[in-house]
Amino acid sequence: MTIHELITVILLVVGCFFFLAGTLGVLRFPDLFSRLHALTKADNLGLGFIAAGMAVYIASPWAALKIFFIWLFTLLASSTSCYLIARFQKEQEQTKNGKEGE
Amino acid sequence: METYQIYNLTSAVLFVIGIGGVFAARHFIRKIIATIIMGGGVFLSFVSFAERDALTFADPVPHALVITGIVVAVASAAFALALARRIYQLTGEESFTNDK
Amino acid sequence: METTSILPLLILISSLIPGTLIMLLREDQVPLRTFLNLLGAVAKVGLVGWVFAGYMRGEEYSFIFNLALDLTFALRVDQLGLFFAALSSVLWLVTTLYAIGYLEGGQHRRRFFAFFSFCVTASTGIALSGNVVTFFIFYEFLTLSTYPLVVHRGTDKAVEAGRTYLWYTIGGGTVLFLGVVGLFVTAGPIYFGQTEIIEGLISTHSTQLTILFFIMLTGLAVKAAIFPLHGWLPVSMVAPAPVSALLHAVAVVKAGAFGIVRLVYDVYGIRIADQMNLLTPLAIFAAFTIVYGSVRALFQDDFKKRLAFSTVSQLSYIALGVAIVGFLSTTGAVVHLVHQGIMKITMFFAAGNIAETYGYSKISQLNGIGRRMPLTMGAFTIAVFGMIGLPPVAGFVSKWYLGLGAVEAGSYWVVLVLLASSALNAAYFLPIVYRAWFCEPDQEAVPLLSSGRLETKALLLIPVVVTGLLSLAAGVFAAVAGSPLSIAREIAEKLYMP
Amino acid sequence: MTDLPTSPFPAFLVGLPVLLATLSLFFRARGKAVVGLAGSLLTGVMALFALFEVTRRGTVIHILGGWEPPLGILLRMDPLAAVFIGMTAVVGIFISLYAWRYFRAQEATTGGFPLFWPLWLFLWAGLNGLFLSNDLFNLFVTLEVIGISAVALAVLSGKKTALVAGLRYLLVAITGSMAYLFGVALIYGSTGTLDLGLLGQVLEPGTTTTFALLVITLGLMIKMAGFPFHFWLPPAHSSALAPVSALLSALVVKGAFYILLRLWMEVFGVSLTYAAGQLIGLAGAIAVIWGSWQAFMQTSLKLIVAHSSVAQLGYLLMIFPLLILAPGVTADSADWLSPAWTAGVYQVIAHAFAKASFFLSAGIIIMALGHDRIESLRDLVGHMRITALAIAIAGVSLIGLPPSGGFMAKWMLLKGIFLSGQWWWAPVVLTGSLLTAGYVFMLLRLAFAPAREKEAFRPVPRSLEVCALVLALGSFLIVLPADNLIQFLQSGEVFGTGIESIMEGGAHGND
Amino acid sequence: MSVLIDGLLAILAIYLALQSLLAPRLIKSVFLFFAFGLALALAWVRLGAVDVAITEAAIASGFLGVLFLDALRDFSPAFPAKQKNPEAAHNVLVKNNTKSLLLSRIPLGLGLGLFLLIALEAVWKTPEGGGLTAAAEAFLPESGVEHPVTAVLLNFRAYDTWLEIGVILMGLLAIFAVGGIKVYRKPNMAAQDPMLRQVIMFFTPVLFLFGAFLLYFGKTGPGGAFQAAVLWGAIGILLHLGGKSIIEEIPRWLRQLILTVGILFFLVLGFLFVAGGNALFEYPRAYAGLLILIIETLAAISIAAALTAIFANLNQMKEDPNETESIN
Repeated sequence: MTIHELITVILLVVGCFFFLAGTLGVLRFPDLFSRLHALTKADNLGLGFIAAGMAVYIASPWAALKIFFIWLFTLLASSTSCYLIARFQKEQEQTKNGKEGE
Repeated sequence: METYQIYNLTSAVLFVIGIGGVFAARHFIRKIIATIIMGGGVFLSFVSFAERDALTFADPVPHALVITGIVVAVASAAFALALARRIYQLTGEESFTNDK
Repeated sequence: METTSILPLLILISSLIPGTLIMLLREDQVPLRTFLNLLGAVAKVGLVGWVFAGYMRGEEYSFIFNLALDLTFALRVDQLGLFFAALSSVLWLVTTLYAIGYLEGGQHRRRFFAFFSFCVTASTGIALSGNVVTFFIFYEFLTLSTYPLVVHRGTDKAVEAGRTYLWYTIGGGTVLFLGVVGLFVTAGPIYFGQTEIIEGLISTHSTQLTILFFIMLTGLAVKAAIFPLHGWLPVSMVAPAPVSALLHAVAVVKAGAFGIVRLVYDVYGIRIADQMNLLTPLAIFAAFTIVYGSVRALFQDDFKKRLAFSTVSQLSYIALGVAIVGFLSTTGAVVHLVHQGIMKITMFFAAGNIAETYGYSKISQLNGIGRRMPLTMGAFTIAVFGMIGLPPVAGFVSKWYLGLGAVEAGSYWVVLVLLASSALNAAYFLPIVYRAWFCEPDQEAVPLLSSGRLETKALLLIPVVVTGLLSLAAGVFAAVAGSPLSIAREIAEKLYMP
Repeated sequence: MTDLPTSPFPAFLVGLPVLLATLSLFFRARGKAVVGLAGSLLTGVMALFALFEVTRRGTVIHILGGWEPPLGILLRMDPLAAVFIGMTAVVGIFISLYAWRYFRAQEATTGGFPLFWPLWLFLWAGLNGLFLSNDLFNLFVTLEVIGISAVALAVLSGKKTALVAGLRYLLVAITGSMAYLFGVALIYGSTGTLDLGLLGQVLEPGTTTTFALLVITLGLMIKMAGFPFHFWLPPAHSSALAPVSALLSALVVKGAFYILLRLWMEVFGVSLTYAAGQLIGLAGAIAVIWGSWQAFMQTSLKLIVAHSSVAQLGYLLMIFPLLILAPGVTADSADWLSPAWTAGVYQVIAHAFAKASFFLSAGIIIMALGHDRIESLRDLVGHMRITALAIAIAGVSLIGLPPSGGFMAKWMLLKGIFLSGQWWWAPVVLTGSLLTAGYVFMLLRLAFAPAREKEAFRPVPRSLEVCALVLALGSFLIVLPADNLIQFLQSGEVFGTGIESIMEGGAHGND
Repeated sequence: MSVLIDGLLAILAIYLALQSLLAPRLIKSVFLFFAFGLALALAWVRLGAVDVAITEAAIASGFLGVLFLDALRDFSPAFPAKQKNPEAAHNVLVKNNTKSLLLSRIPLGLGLGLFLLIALEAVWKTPEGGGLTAAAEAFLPESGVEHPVTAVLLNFRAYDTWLEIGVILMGLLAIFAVGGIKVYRKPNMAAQDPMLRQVIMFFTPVLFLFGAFLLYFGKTGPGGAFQAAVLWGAIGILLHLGGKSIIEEIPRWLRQLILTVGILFFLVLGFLFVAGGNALFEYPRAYAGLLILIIETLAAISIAAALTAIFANLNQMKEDPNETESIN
């Protein structure tokens, strides 16, 4: 096992750990907001580690750049959706208390 | 077992699940999803044959057929969805009321 | 085959075109409509006469048009067909006159006369069709064109009767269709007279041919009102008198009877039919119907209903004659085709006249009617004598030949049936005659029609007198060449002495 | 196959309606209708020219993109396709004329349904494409074009019943297409070609082929509302607008039948079994009886007509058992096949004319009365005699009384039944006729009956009535060229080499 | 190892398919359906069908998933559009669970099971037909493109593809025929929400560029008109969701032109070839590559517009009734 592969494995294992943690959070946390919290933060971090692991494994600057962009876009997408879902939930709670949504 | 055979068998299973869903599911949305699952099964069958018949590259004809098929299926599904939503908005019904 | 001629087609067109034109006219264009009607009727009689003359000279007429592949539309003139065509066309002329008078001022006359013309087109088409398929086409066309006539009055009763009529006739037509296709597939396109085709197949396809015979017979028996398929006939009495007259004397019932004649003589051939024992069941049913119809007629008080059951009974004479093998009975059957037509139409005209003039439709109301309407009742009486079989009226001739034929064939039970029927005929007709002439009128009757010096409208009176005289003449001059009997004899001769 | 003469007509038959449909999108309501009507007439006339071309030159082909099968797609216009295209053209032209006047008359209240026109032109393109197609997958695409446009037309009225029926129709149509496509996938997997002509030569019998036949047949039966998949048809057809109902029942369901006929005769000859034929025939027989009976029990005109479609489509299914003789049975006549399938074609044409006329008449009645409950048809003869006449004529053709097109169809069907020795189908045909007579004359009886109370018949444009009448007459007039038509159909080796295996089955008995 | 991965993937796909039909809550169904689409996309990749994978992920899972999610606004109990028919609601929420589904549908289940067995045997025993790989390979140099799938889509079987573009347009027309679906949505969301605005502003050019890349790359590798169209369509959807957008400011004729230019150009070009004595879609060999690129670009534009319009029609704002007449 080369040093390359070793680093890759370590990065992947760390990534998987964060994913596991995130998933556990989604399953175990009590309400939507904390679940979102677990999902976005932990999962994005996990994905970052896995992306890094892949980049190391392939060991090509272009591929690394592409992988980085993939991670970046996922980050953007998940944070946006997190934001929207949270807002949706908040609005819904407000409507529940106040007027009926049409 | 070859790769293509796994997916080929899967295609039959998905197809049957889809048929069952179309007839057995009640909610409009589920029925529509079932048609897409059916389609997925069919397309999987095509593509698995493409993989089986690969030479320097996989058989491109089934790939093209499947791309066409997916687009057609999505157009139908979008239309069905529009109908379902319209029905719901007009009547509040989410399933065929006299469904067997 | 023979030289193609447009003449048979012209005979059909002479009523089809007036009918179509009448359909396109407006309701109030009475003179034009009457003119068209009469023009067509006269033209038809003339054309039939012309063709008849030509045929006598030995000319042959046929019109053949290929519908699809082996499906051929064929019109051909032969003696039997001409015989029936002549009957139809002459009686149509007479009935048209009668109908013009009868329906004067009525509603939907455009529709009536149009379909009336179609009906006769179908009837002559049946007469002149050269093969089984053409026969079937006109047979169904007849059903369709008579339906609007049956429901003409538009009352609920009429519409109901129309429904019964349709169920029977469409059902019969459908069964016939099955038989016709089956025959077509088994034996190919059979032209009437080509009995050798069946003869050639008899050894290999005996079962099929037997089944097909009975299928077709069932289909035809509906229109020929043979028990138990007669139910539509009494019910459709709700139609106006000219329709009843035409339906029951010529067009519909005769189409069935004529079809049976064609089936036995010109498709299967009398020899084969006899050989395959196809005729015994027909004879039994016909004989039963004769008695059954008469018995039922006894108990009817409605004038037209009694006539209708009488028709049921009388029609089966034809079937019975066909079912008995022999020259004489065949002659009787064929001649009865005409004789019964003339006599029965006379009776219906008379019934219509009485109903129209005095509003009587029950026999119990007819006391003394003979004094008020002597000509009408005179003609009626002649017809009654004919029906019973008293010489010298037409009916006697047919019964005589039928009886002789039965004796010739050794079927003595048929003679018994004929005698019983005659007795029953007398039992249900003579009381009418008696009431009409010898009973005092119950009350002072006021004519509904103002008819001047005549007992009723001239247009109603003339037809009944004419047909009455015709039925007398057919009997009196039976021996003269050109009489119905002489022609029937010729037809029978051709069948038995080739 | 590719040595046949080429012609540009097939390309235009599909392209032109699409072009016109697309162009009509640039116009607003009235303009859409103008372009749409002009496009319909243009397409129809061109289709008739194409039909003429085929009668003159025989089967013509168009090799799309210049790529020959199996890699490319080939459009083939043989006599069978030409007849279907011609039928679509004639029926389509009259329905278009009717639709133009019909929508104009209600423009003020409904907006005139401008979307009808592009959708109808797309539908027409799909139909032409389907009839011309010689490629299994391309057939799927045309089926979908037809399916989507047909459902879209069916829901055009926007009424609740139409929407619900439309959704059911759409889901069923997708299911049918997908089942069909699954069969196509298996066929492609086992042969490596999609071209019908080639498949007729290379397809081998086996489990896969049999299964493909099964799913393809089931899928197409779903699409043509064959029993027991008929449930979607009556609500969908009866709730649509009148011209749409006419299109749906006269033309759309025939597309699936066309493919089924093509595939059975041309491709699957090797793996047809007697039992399969009998089963599909049984489905047809049940449809005939059940559909007619249901039609008889309905109380609204459009439902009667729609249920009648189920029955009439049953007749189409009944030709399939006649193609396969019982094991050990040899046919009396060497040519027992052609009466059967030409009966199917004739039934398609006769039904198209008669049913289109029926639905158009129903539309007129709805326009006049505001509804189509049949008890209000009393004294129809007095108020609208042309419509009454159209109903009568179309009805007579549906029953199959001579000398109508329906009669010719039944004649040939019965002939096929007797020639193949499967006499047990004959009573079904006749019972169906009788039941049809039952509901047709139920209508006519009412039409002749005197009005109980004054029904308010609003005046209706005469041209609408004439359209219905012309189509009804058409169902009779098609008898006149019957001889030429049948010879034409049999002239062009319509089913390629595939039919030979069916013929062999007849000669040796099937195993 | 590879069999294991494929097997697991297959089982996952089947599980997701089943669960998306059986899940008691609709929202769960839709999300599982999303996941099913992604599992299928992975399967495509495993089978070497990258084009199909992109299409699946983009259209079947992505676009359709968005439509489904949007539909949940209607059906989800959280946003009752109208007083619900209590029985219908009962059907959906209570009756439609696994148990009653299985119990009430034993005959159906048996039938399907039998059917499945036959189907499995049929696919298992499929003889090797050989496919058309060799033919495609042989003619690829003449097609004008280097990627075989693109060659099939836009040259060998261009007719299918053309019809397919027509189907999308027709799907849009069909949705017009149904009538727009109006949902509650805050007007001018993007203007009020800085976060959304930033996201839209960032993604619009990125998506555009990426779409263009896919389109151009389709000539040599996986990618092409449909994939690009979905990305561009996503721009439209984003702009639409963002509130009052530039879409409504485009003149009507231009909107129609954008919607139809793909199919029209394709067809008119085809007709020109026919007029020149060739067959429909028979490109002159020398210009095939260029023509295909133009056709793909225009088709992508039209499809993107159609997808946007489909979404926009299913997501019309309630406050502003004028918008229902957006494209008619």
